[in-house]
Amino acid sequence: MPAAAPAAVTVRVLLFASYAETLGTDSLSLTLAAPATVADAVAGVRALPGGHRLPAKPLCARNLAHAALTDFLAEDDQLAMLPPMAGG
Amino acid sequence: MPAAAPAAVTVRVLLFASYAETLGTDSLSLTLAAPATVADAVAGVRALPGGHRLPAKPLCARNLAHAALTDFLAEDDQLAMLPPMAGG
Amino acid sequence: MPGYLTAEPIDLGPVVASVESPERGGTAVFLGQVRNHHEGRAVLRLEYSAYVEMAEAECNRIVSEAAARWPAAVALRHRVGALGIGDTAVIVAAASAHREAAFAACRYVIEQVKRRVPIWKREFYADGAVVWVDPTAKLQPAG
Amino acid sequence: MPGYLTAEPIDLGPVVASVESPERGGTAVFLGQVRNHHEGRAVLRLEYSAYVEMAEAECNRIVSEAAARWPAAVALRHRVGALGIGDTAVIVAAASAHREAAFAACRYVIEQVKRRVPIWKREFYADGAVVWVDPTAKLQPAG
Repeated sequence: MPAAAPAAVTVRVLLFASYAETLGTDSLSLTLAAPATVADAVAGVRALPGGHRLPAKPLCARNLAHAALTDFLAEDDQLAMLPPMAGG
Repeated sequence: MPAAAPAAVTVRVLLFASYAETLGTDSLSLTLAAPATVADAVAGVRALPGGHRLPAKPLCARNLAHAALTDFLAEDDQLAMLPPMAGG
Repeated sequence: MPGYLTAEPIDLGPVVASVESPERGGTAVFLGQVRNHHEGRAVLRLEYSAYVEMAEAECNRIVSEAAARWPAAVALRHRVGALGIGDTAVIVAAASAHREAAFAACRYVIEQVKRRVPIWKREFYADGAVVWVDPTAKLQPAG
Repeated sequence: MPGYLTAEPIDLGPVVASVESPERGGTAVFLGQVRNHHEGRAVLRLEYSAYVEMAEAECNRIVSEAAARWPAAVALRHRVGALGIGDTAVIVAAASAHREAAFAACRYVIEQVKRRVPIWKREFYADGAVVWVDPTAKLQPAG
């Protein structure tokens, strides 16, 4: 009998710079129905109090690399929402 | 009565690097029939002992600026024959 | 992993020296410094913050890409924290036997750093405003 | 007229500092160093000689052209005399509010220096040969 696919996935969400100011935190845990994409996590964050002030399609990184909104998330992934970058 | 055009023009010729080695001198005075061009001066230098080993169409400078072989020379001009440059 | 980010002032000499070698005759360098103005407003100082773990990884990817694409040795340092006008924020150095490769690698790295490395800049203006700089849009006052 | 040519070692810091200002946020630099090889032969040392008066004038023209074409401050130093492996032969620095202008001005100056400034290079090889370097042709032994 095959193992059942997990019903949920929990990821660590990191917020930076203006996004952290907007939400009043720089880190939170988010549990999503599986399978879940980066876009699903963003929607989850935007559903939090004040979250609607974040953009609907922000730049995101998954596990220290830039990610597409359509990328799937795995348990314990580190998902970062990145405001417009201004280094250099 | 208009002044007669001068019959001759005398220029100072400077030689550098391999050209100075080839001719055994780095400076000489050259008197040419007027009007004279840079090419005429080069021909004059090449007629000197050992001068035939210089190229017939070297890079030249007149009064501290790059010059064309067809440029005319004036009395007391400083004419430099420039081997291939290798600065930088 | 080398430390691409640093909270200390960046010294030009050692960064350049780190890419030089007797085989490489040309070194191209880019220095980014804090300007006293931004879109017509007088800047007093600024703060760089970073997603440090990812920024280090992304800098390492960019430097590796440049070194794979051109025959060049590449160094990169980016400062974070509080900076004053004229302070050096970033240095890229690329050395090669060929100056075309040195210029190309240097240019590539600074362009990619600006696009890809998660670093943010908060500018403090003479008029009292504090702004998160957004190179992709018009400036908007921070919350 | 500033001294573009010098018989002394060229120090990077002061050349870069000479173009920096609070309005200019980007500085592009090129350093040319003496390589230990040339067309497959081991180089021990070299000597740069120049038509000094014209070289100064030509450097001045090149720097002026760059400053007229791009909104950039430009510095140029070229060493002459005896140099060893790794010594810095030339430094170009260009600072601007825009890094594109800084890179373009820097690149322009080094390319024009190589084409137009009457400086000659005599290389001393490990095999005992001494050659006037001709970037436009195959190497030929000096007389």
